[in-house]
Amino acid sequence: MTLYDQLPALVVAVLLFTAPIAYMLRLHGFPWVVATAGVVTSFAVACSLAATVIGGETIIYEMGGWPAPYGIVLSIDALSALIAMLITGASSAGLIFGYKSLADEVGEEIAPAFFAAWLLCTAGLVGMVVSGDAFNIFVFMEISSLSTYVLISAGPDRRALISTYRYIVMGTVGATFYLIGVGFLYMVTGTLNTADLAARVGQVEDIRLLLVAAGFVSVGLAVKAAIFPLHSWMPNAYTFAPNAVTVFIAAASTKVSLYVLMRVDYAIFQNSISNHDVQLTFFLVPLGVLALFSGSMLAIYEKNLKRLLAYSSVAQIGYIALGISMTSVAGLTGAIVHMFNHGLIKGGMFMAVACLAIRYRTVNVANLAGAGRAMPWTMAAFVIGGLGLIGVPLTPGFISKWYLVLAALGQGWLGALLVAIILFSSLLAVIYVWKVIEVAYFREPRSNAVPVTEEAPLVMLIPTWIVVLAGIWIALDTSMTVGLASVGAKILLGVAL
Amino acid sequence: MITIVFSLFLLTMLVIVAVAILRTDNLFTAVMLSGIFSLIMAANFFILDAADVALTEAVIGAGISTVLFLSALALTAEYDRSPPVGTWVPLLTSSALGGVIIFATFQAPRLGDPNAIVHKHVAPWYLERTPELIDVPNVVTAVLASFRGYDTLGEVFVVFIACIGVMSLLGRVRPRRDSIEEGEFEKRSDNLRHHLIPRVVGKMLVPFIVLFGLYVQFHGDFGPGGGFQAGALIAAGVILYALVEGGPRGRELVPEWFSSMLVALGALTYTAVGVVSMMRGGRFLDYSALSHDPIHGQHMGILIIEAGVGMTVAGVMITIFHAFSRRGIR
Amino acid sequence: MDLLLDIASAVLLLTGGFLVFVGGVGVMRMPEFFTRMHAASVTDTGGAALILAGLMLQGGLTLVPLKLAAIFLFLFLTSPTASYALANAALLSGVATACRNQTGKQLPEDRMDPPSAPNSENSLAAEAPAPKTVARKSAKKAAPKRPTKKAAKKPAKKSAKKAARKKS
Amino acid sequence: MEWVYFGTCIAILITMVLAVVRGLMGPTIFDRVLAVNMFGTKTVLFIAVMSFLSGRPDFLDLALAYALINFIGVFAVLLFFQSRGVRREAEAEREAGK
Amino acid sequence: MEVLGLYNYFVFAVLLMVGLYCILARTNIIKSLIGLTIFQAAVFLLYISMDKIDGGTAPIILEGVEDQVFANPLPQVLILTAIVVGISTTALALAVTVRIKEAYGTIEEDKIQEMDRET
Repeated sequence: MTLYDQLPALVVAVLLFTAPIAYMLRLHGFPWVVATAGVVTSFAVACSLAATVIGGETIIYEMGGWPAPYGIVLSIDALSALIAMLITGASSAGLIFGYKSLADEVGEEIAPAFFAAWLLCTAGLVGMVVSGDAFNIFVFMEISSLSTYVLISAGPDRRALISTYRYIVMGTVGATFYLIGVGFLYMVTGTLNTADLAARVGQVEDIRLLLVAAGFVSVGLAVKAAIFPLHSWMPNAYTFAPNAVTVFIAAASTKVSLYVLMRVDYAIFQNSISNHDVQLTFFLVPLGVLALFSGSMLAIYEKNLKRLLAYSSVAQIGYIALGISMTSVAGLTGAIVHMFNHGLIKGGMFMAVACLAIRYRTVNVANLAGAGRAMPWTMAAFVIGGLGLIGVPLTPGFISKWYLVLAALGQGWLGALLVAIILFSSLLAVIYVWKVIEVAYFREPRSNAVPVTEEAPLVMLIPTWIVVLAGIWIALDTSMTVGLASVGAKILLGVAL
Repeated sequence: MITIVFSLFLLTMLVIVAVAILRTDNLFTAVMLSGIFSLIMAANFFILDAADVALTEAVIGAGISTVLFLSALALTAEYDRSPPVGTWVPLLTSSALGGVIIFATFQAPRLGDPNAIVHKHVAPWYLERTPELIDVPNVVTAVLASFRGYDTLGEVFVVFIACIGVMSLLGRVRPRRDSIEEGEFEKRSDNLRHHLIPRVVGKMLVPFIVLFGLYVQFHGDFGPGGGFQAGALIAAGVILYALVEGGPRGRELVPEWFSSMLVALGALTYTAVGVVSMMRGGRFLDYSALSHDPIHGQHMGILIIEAGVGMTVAGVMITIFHAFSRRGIR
Repeated sequence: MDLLLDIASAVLLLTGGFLVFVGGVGVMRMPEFFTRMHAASVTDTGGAALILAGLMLQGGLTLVPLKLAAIFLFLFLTSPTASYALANAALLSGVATACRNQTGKQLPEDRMDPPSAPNSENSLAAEAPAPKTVARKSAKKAAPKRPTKKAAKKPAKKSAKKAARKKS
Repeated sequence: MEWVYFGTCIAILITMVLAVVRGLMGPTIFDRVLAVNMFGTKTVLFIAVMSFLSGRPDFLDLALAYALINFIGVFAVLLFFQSRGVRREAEAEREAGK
Repeated sequence: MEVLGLYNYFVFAVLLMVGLYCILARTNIIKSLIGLTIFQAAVFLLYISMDKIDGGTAPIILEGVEDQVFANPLPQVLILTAIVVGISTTALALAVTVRIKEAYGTIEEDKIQEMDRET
């Protein structure tokens, strides 16, 4: 067993191994070093995994050496490698970026606990993505949720506590719904391995239990993925969490639940329940469209910059839901690419917001008047991110919107309506991005506000610009993202590669 | 046939207690009734042939959970002052949920019917192959520790995060705001020292409880038991001592830094077993790579990871209890 | 030989079961807290002792009787302590005054002031106003109509049901 | 011997029901604590007799664990009551002080 | 006789309803948390009532006894994990509740919302 074969287990084991170490060694600044080392190694392992699976094959890794349906199995294909790369990338960017902003917001006393929770949040998310066992996904979902609660509750403001409490209640109800769905699946098929489930679900004769299982799993994951009606926990959680934490969870945490929803719906239910794709579109299309409109409208009227970006995330998740509901290769590719691109764009924008926050001590849009001149580099990064949200060519947003429109055209009259909706919501995105630009560049700083002169600290600015430039690079050279996404989509739909 | 009558009897009581918990206004009563709820649930599990789960539910559900809720109640309010909010929407959603499930379960396999798919596919393999592959009488411990050891590793880290979360939330000792100074409060209320009989009996039983915890830990392979239950039992013994002797003396018995180190060490042991089995050429958490003879390797692996789990769970429960009790009215 | 054992354990088990059942009925029927406490704790220990002894006879010479002896010893130690501690806490919290009104006559040991810990009179009395006033009202109604035991049982049960409905 | 175990189990179950009814109805809080304590000991006996009824006498460790947990629960309640008096005084002082 | 077999599932459905109603209807934080524990406990009942088999005993293999029918060990392992997940979530939520009480002075959600709306 060379090290190369052990990679699938290493991507999670490294994080799980460094977390207790980060908690135990309480010297000054040491937990941050251990955490960054762990996350960056995991990112490197995820990239090398992506390189091996880009051809289209699936790595099966049996935990504990036990064969498939009896032991737990990790299964990594193009789709899971792409999302694992997104998670570990966002986590390492958030950590490297967050050294100064976390020292400012999170006290030294709880630094060991905080960084151990950060490591375990990454481990939970990556564990969910690489796992090939339905109950194992639940266990790692709990690891990532519990550590996200800990990260959010470390926010300086007292409202972080009440938003953590609401997130705990909704998150636990969502996870328990998923558990009930898995329970019903186990009741009718007798196995927990996802590949085995997909094979045996076809022969189930009493369809009623399967429909209810699909319903429970979808609703549970919709709560965790903050799809439209069940997203009420997200804006407050993103707003009151420490800025570096928002960078990480905005880029990665909701995408993983969307990934699990995609895998469970397409791998398990698609070939078993007869007209499941019609049911999926019936369930996801209205929710996606409502998410688009309500997210954009709420963002337009929002005063707090972080909550504005959170509402725009609700809208962008609406795009991904639309992509998932179009059961065609182009639609799925668009959804997967948008998961990656949106993670990159939103991560960059929240980094810019954190840079503004460390200088202006506030994230209220009104108080940021004149930021364009005071902090040119930060605002430039924010503007590029904003253009990405709108979907201007040369930005990652354009690529994913391109594939979504392509897929929508293939759906006849419903598709034409969807294309109109996508374009209209891009216009709404222009409004709320312009609102921020207008305040930052064309308005004089208020007289009573404290004058801000110097730029954000270099140690925060460089990671922001690395993420923004990475965004532009994948907008130009789409071989990596679209390559992995289309291979993943073909595997999900069972189409020949 | 006999057990069906008992399980019907207990399930009805379960529903009655649940409805009572919902209707009572006094939070203390709700906590007491949730203690009874856990005990009935544990008795139910025992009747449904799940001995390990009954032990866990009793020790964690009725024991640790009640103590945690009580110490949280001591720090917050005791009455549910608010009238129930508009009861239409919750009533509608919950009855819709219930209706969907009852509609679906008409096709579900009946209780105990032997040709349900669940008993046909994966379970028989565990029951037949465990004596030959792992040779441990308690199949539940074998599946928990070896066949699905990765799940239990995730489980240990869930408990680890609970400890981290409580430490990061309650770790910072609160600035003292109110008038009762330290010594006087200690004397009056934080312990049962002036109750002679409970103090003597309580302190006399603490060593036996910890001994019983260790017995459950190492007896896990043969009878109902294992890391989780043992950790909770050992923690229960230490909590009993802290209840009787008062917080500060309890913290002298098991100091704060020791219990959080115990937590980190337990989690580290479990992961280290996985990494060592990787280094010795096996897969992650493949215990047969741990020593020359696979079955001996499995035994050693299960013993070590159960010790890791026991350390972590005991450390977590003690740390959480100390964090809550140190947060008292100071 | 084992027929003798069977009969002995059957006798022990059934008496133990009956004793436990009597304890349950006692807890339901007794008018106020301290007498319920008495009924529960005595039968707790007694019933448990008989049942466990009955099971021990059935256990044969394996480890089982040893485990049963451990349980019996543990219960024998802890259940009286728990009952004592509970009664003491109730006394401290001023339940005694509430009970005196229920039974309508002055209990001699009522005046015994509790040990060094302050008699935090305000805690339960203030804390649970509803049950106390209800108790006093039902006591007045129950007290005069107490010629036969059955009659007392009916209003006590009715007022208890009313208290429960008022409480919830 | 079968029906002897069955009879004892029925007696214990009925006592459990009576304890739960007292727990639900009990006017004062101490009645509820009494109900929980009694319920705990009855579960211990129920598990002990059930393990003989189902022919697996090696499950008696559960019964011992139940008895132990029940004992710790009562002590936690006791400490909660005792510190309640002092807490109410602290609350009153804080209101007065404000 | 048929409804006896499904009784476990009905109790599971009723407990879910009680738990969800308690979470949604009651605004007191600790009452909602107790509702959450009931909600999770219902799921444990669903899994464990799947493992019962007629005439089976707990899956602990005794040497002497032949052709012994055993209950299914898999749901028991899953529920062992789920119980500890439940207690960890409860412990974390209680720690947040204590901090909320110190920060806001109350644990009634509607009062907290009013205090937030003022600032």
